[in-house]
Amino acid sequence: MLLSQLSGLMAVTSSSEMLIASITIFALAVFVGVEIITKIPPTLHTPLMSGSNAISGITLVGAVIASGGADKDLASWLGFVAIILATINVVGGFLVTHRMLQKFRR
Amino acid sequence: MLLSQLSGLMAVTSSSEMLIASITIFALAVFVGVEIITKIPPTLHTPLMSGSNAISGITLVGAVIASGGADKDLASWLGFVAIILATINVVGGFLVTHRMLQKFRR
Amino acid sequence: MNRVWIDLAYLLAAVFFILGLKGLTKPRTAVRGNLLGAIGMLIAVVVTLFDHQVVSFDLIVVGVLIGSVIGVVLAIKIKMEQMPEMVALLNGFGGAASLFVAGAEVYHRVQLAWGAAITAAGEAATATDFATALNANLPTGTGAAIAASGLIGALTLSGSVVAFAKLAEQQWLRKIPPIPRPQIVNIVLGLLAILLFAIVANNPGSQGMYWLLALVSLVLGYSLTISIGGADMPVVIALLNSYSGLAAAATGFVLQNNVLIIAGSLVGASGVILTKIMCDAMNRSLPAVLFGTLGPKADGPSADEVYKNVKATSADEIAMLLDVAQRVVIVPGYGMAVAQAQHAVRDLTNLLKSKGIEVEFGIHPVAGRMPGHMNVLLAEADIPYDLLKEMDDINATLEQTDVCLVVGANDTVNPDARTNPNSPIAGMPIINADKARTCVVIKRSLSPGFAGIPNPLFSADNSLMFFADGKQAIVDIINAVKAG
Amino acid sequence: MNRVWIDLAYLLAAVFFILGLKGLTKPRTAVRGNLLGAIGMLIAVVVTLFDHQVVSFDLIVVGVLIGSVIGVVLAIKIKMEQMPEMVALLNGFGGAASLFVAGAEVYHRVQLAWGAAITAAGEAATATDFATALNANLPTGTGAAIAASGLIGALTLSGSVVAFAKLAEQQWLRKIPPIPRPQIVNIVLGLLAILLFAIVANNPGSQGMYWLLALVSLVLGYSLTISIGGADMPVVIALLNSYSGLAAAATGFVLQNNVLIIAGSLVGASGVILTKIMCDAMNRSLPAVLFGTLGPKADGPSADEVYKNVKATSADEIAMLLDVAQRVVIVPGYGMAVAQAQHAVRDLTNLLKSKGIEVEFGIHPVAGRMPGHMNVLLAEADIPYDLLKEMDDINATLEQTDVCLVVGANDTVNPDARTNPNSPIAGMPIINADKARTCVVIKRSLSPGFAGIPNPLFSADNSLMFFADGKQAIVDIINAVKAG
Ligand SMILES: NC(=O)c1ccc[n+]([C@@H]2O[C@H](COP(=O)([O-])OP(=O)(O)OC[C@H]3O[C@@H](n4cnc5c(N)ncnc54)[C@H](OP(=O)(O)O)[C@@H]3O)[C@@H](O)[C@H]2O)c1
Ligand SMILES: NC(=O)c1ccc[n+]([C@@H]2O[C@H](COP(=O)([O-])OP(=O)(O)OC[C@H]3O[C@@H](n4cnc5c(N)ncnc54)[C@H](OP(=O)(O)O)[C@@H]3O)[C@@H](O)[C@H]2O)c1
Repeated sequence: MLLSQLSGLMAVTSSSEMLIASITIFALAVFVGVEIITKIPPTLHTPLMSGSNAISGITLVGAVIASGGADKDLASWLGFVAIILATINVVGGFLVTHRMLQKFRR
Repeated sequence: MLLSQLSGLMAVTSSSEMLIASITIFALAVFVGVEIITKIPPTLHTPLMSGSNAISGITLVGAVIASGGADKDLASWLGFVAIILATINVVGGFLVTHRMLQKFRR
Repeated sequence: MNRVWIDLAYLLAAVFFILGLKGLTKPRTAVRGNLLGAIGMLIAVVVTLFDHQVVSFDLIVVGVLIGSVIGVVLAIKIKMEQMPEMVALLNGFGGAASLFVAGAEVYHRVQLAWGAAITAAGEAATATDFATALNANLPTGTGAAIAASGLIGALTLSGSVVAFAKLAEQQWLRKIPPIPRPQIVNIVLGLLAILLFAIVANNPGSQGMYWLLALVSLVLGYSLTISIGGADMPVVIALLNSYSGLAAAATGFVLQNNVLIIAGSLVGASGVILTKIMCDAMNRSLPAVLFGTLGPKADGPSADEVYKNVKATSADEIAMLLDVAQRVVIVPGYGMAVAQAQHAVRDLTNLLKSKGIEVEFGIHPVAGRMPGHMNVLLAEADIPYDLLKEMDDINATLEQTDVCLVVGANDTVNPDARTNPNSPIAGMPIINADKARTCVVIKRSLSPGFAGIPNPLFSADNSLMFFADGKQAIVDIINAVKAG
Repeated sequence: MNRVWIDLAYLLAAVFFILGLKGLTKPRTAVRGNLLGAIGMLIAVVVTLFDHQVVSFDLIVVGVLIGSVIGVVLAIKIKMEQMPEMVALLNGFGGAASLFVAGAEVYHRVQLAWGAAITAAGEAATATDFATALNANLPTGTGAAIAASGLIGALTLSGSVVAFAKLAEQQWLRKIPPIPRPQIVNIVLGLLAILLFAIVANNPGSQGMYWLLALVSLVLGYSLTISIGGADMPVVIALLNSYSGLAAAATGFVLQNNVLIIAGSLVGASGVILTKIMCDAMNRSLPAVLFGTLGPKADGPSADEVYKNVKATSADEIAMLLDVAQRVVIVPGYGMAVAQAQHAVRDLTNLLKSKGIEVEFGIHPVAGRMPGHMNVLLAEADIPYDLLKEMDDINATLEQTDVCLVVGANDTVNPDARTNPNSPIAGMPIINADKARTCVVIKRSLSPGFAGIPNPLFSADNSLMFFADGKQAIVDIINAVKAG
């Protein structure tokens, strides 16, 4: 409640600060990735490959934004193609990883 | 060069976006911390305690900003006290950790 | 929905991705980890529908439906052996999506800027008005991020398609003539791409330049991968996987969307680490893999010379050996994947264990055509994963092993890597199958493995060759053991 | 300096902190890791001097000088045995700094807002004008962050001072009467603090409320820690350490400064993890530590009963035992720290090794008064750290050990934890000193350790007690071994 209440008060920050914040987030995420992934045992490297591949389909979010505009202009259609491709990547990737991993469960 | 050049172009973002970015940075940093610190062996737990204690003296940055204002008002003096305390924390912490760790080197 | 809530939901999605990867650190939690990742993705996509920019849903619904159907069919149809190709193909789709999203964003910004310029300066708006309007709406760094999305996305797309074709041994690859002087072509294309990158980064309103950059990057991706050997494709795929992550992260910078940045960098890190693991396990540097130099080339002994003393054997003889053995180590390789022998291997393992024989598996980190390839196949056949030992662990026990059964492995058990400093694979760590009391090698012929070099293991004093298809060979051995 | 460069430098500093912690994951790289952390701090502070808000440097220079001198003197004067107190004290300083920085920020914002209100509405500016001006300049979430800095900072300050006093066994503690009904006082103070937190968060322009919050939090920090037992102080310190990190992170939210947020959360994570490790090793829950319940209390056997069959021994007898031993395990505890016996222990170790006896150390995770306490002392005495084994590793070998030499350990070798479900420390994992062929315990008397309970190990059939100060005892044993 605090958050939504406070988010009413708006002040302005410069977009270069936003860029730095994004770079910081990028750097931290790389650290998180490296720390976690070096802990993954070789047994699970193939599922890791297909699973992280599925995660890279997160561009789907961008594709949805691009194709959701009011008028069907070029951006919408580019977005549409991107949605199809990214969805294949996401759905195919998670599903195939699931298939593989189920074999590991006993 | 690209960065400084681009930073000229300023656009505005809302401060609630900045807050979310800060929360994101916080969450990621916690993940980084947990992943790295669970890897630290018990042998080094005392130096970890004193070393991370020294890092928590990073408030020194805030203290410097607070006491660096143009006029010597209450904020400056509060900042001054904070500088002394935080510096003790930082200098004492890193130095004592160094003393301890040198014993571990052979 | 309020922007704050959308952003918080994105953060939640990112946390799910991280927890999902953490789940993958243990076989026991891996299924749940993958599900967490999928849930994170669902959250991210659903919450995007509430973004104020998203007002029309028809294309989205149709697109997601088409994509889901294709994705499900691909995932169900694919055989475990085809996993490497599958990953390559999906990877290419991800790269293409980044390419198109950034392209759409360029178009979108241009439209907005023209609109603003016209509002500001009337119908007589000039190019300068347009540029002003464009820049006014352009958050810092966006130009570079758009250019990066385009470049990396296109490169990932064409590179992945080539990798897929090579791994699936598609015929059309053969028909394409090789690129003359590939290194020079690569350098020229690379420089061109960098130039175009700089242009687009500084002037993201130029749609022509963006698509030209995309085109050049597509060709570059093709020319970079086409000359790399088929068996090096796994390294290429891991690298492209990391690129597709970076492309997603770059798109995140374009859209100022943290979940894209975080997910992208996780994938980027994963790809880079897997690449490094593979290169280390092959004792080759990444540039050597990418630009095709294969260790120190010396006039090694010819195959005929090496294979003078090869002793062939039969299923019955192997059964007799196994009958008196106390400890057997099975070393699978790419041939086991080709022969789909994993289920037969499982049956043999159970048979031997029922006779009180200790059985373990020695898994080389680059056995097969993908890191962890053997583990997936053996898990598919329900072989408990605590029987699977990593290279160093199994090597410590091989001298106390009676029979080492090599099933379709070749380079990963080639003792030349250890003993012959002039070998192209010198220094690559191997599984020391030759140290076992008796080593039985199952393969169809004396033809070489991926590295294309002869293997002195096959003619060692304690080695016996069983020439047969992997699956058939194991079935024959099982029958012989049962009969004996 | 351009804001972008300052922020990038802060990011660099944060990366140094992370790399510094990574360095601490291996003893070999730990010194470098700590230096990296210090460099990160230097970068962060120096770059802050270029912040546009920093225009006068006199206070800064004087403050840093005073602080550095005090810090250096403290760090050099402190003895290794006093490390726990030292960390507690430094921790309190960090909390106090957060408290004052947020206080300064409140004052600063109020000044700015009055200025703006007067500019806008003239000298007749009202409280409403003021509130409007204040909120206009207030980034989202700042109020909550200010309140958090104040609350956590003050609580950390007073809690740490109490922890310091308890660990250093300061006399003034004794003179203060105990709080009547401490739980009720804590609850009332806690509710009051939460109320004030909400007020300050919604109205960060009220300086009075801020300092009232600080005052209440100070008292709360005192009342929470004063009733916790001295030996539980390490847990409290780790927890307060994590609080001081969170206070720094909260200050980072106030100032919108990422390096504070990152460094603060790293410290926060470290403190929480250390707290959990300690609680797990004592088999107690964190609430049980904080609110003072100590396991299931049952009428255990009295000390006299337990200690009926205690056998005392002498240095000569121990020397004879050691003379015929092949493997000796030394288990140090808090008593070794009190006696400062680590150098004597090193000499004994070298002597035994020179006689061909295998010597290893069994280190309990909560031996001493701080996690890793024993490791620091033994490292100080130059004992190679590969001789130091963790609890589980050493337990696996104790049955093959001829002599287990317990130097000033008590609770951490109490077999009751393993065998007696009614013991207050039931379930706490211990080092099984009683499993060795002979167990020699060096301590001054039969008085209990921290947990205050008798230890059946001292009267076990295979146990011998050597009543003496730890250091003197070891020196006597050395002389006896040399003489024998
Ligand atoms: N795993 C990875 O991530 C990865 C990545 C990049 C490169 N590589 C490379 O791939 C190679 C993998 O080594 P490896 O030892 O697993 O395999 P390999 O050296 O490629 O040899 C595989 C062997 O299997 C035999 N084979 C093929 N089909 C068979 C069948 N149906 N039945 C029985 N045998 C069959 C082949 O001999 P016949 O034709 O005589 O039957 C061949 O010699 C290494 O050189 C490695 O560097 C792996
Ligand atoms: N390490 C941590 O992080 C931590 C944190 C929280 C709590 N604790 C608690 O602290 C305790 C640590 O266990 P511990 O086995 O190390 O120690 P302990 O159980 O506290 O016992 C220490 C023993 O050392 C003896 N001693 C004191 N001074 C001595 C001297 N000069 N020479 C010889 N002996 C001396 C004392 O007996 P005499 O008086 O008879 O000599 C005492 O029985 C555990 O209960 C643990 O839960 C530790």
